[in-house]
Amino acid sequence: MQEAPFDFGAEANEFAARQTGMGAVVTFAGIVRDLGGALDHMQIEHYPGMTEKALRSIAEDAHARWDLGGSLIIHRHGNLRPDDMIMMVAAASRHRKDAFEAAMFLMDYLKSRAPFWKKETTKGGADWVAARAEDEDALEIWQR
Amino acid sequence: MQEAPFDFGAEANEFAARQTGMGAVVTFAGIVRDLGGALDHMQIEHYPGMTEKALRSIAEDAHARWDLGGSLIIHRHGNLRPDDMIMMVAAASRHRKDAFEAAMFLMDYLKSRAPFWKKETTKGGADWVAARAEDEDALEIWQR
Amino acid sequence: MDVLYFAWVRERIGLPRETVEAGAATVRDLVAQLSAREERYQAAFADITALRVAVDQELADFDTPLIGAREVAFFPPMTGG
Amino acid sequence: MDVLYFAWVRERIGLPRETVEAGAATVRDLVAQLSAREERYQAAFADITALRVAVDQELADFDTPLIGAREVAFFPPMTGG
Repeated sequence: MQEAPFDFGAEANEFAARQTGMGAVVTFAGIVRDLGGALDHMQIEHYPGMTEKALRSIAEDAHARWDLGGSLIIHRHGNLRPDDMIMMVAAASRHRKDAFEAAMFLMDYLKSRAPFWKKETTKGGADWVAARAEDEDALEIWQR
Repeated sequence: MQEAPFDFGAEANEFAARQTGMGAVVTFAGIVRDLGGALDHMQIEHYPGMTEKALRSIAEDAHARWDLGGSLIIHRHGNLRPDDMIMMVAAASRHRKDAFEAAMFLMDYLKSRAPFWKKETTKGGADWVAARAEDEDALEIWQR
Repeated sequence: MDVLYFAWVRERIGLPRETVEAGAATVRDLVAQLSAREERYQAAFADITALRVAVDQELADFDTPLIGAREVAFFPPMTGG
Repeated sequence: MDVLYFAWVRERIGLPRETVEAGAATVRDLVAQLSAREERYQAAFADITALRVAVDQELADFDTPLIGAREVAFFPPMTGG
């Protein structure tokens, strides 16, 4: 959790360098979309205290489920502008399937189970981003 | 295709910076596993001419299938040592599902349909890495 | 007991947190108690299917008992990532 | 026609490429023609289910016709990534 920007590539390299014996590193970066030029800025609110617990719990669930060498979650809050990086996750495993699935799992849970809320400000005004039904549906595949 | 090393983080950052309006960037890095300390080095042979065609064709298939802002494949050949990065792929899309699926697709096809062969040298000798049945099986989900 | 509000719930009620005297047996009872107070609470809690709740910083549901709870938070579905 | 060998096929046959006089109608015919030459070819082509083939740098199968083909390559299943 941080308000400050982060360097995706540098974090990805440091994460990969910390691994030993892992054949696969998957990273994901979430970027503020400009909505075709309409977006002025995005504000990310979170729930201090609960956020840290939720991220830790999501990471622990991923480690319990897959054979991971390591995982990383970085998420910004505060004011962001188009093309800013919002967050990243990384997962390392011996095999690519585990690394991919773990990174997708981290993202799916982060999206709908970590206490973050986005508000977009365009020329037309400011609106809270609505949760998408497909993000909720995405969790189902992990509950089978 | 290159024999020289590449900087995963720098390539990931440059790739992300080239995108416009994309909300999701997924990267994968493949790393030489040390096989519990047993590996001395790995040699990667490829088929010059066909390799470039195969990589281009795999990337085109990914772009035809998903709504991608961009994709990237870097693959080394020649001699590599434990913990060296062998290759990376990246995929950018508006939404995370497309970016994840495209990156997995690129990897699955690269693994079994691009003309690369790995030979591992340990104290016990040198052996060509055998293709794994599960890598061939992984292609099936994309043929549905 | 501390009651916290986030995102449009916070905006609609007009404050980020307040202390509420214990007494509600469940989250649903607390919602009824708050809704009875003022129009703005009633507006925020009008459709609880649009709301999520955390009790002591863990996701919970509206039937979760509040015995011993120190912190309850109300917010819309999360939109992280 | 150029015939190329990669990985252990190259090692078993002992050379990376050679020019073969055209005449084989299909890949399978070419394999038969090469296998008839010498022990090392026969060893390399003993189990064609363990081999893959490309004709003019495109993946092909053993029934692919070779009419007009300029380059045929034999190799084990690929192990990239």
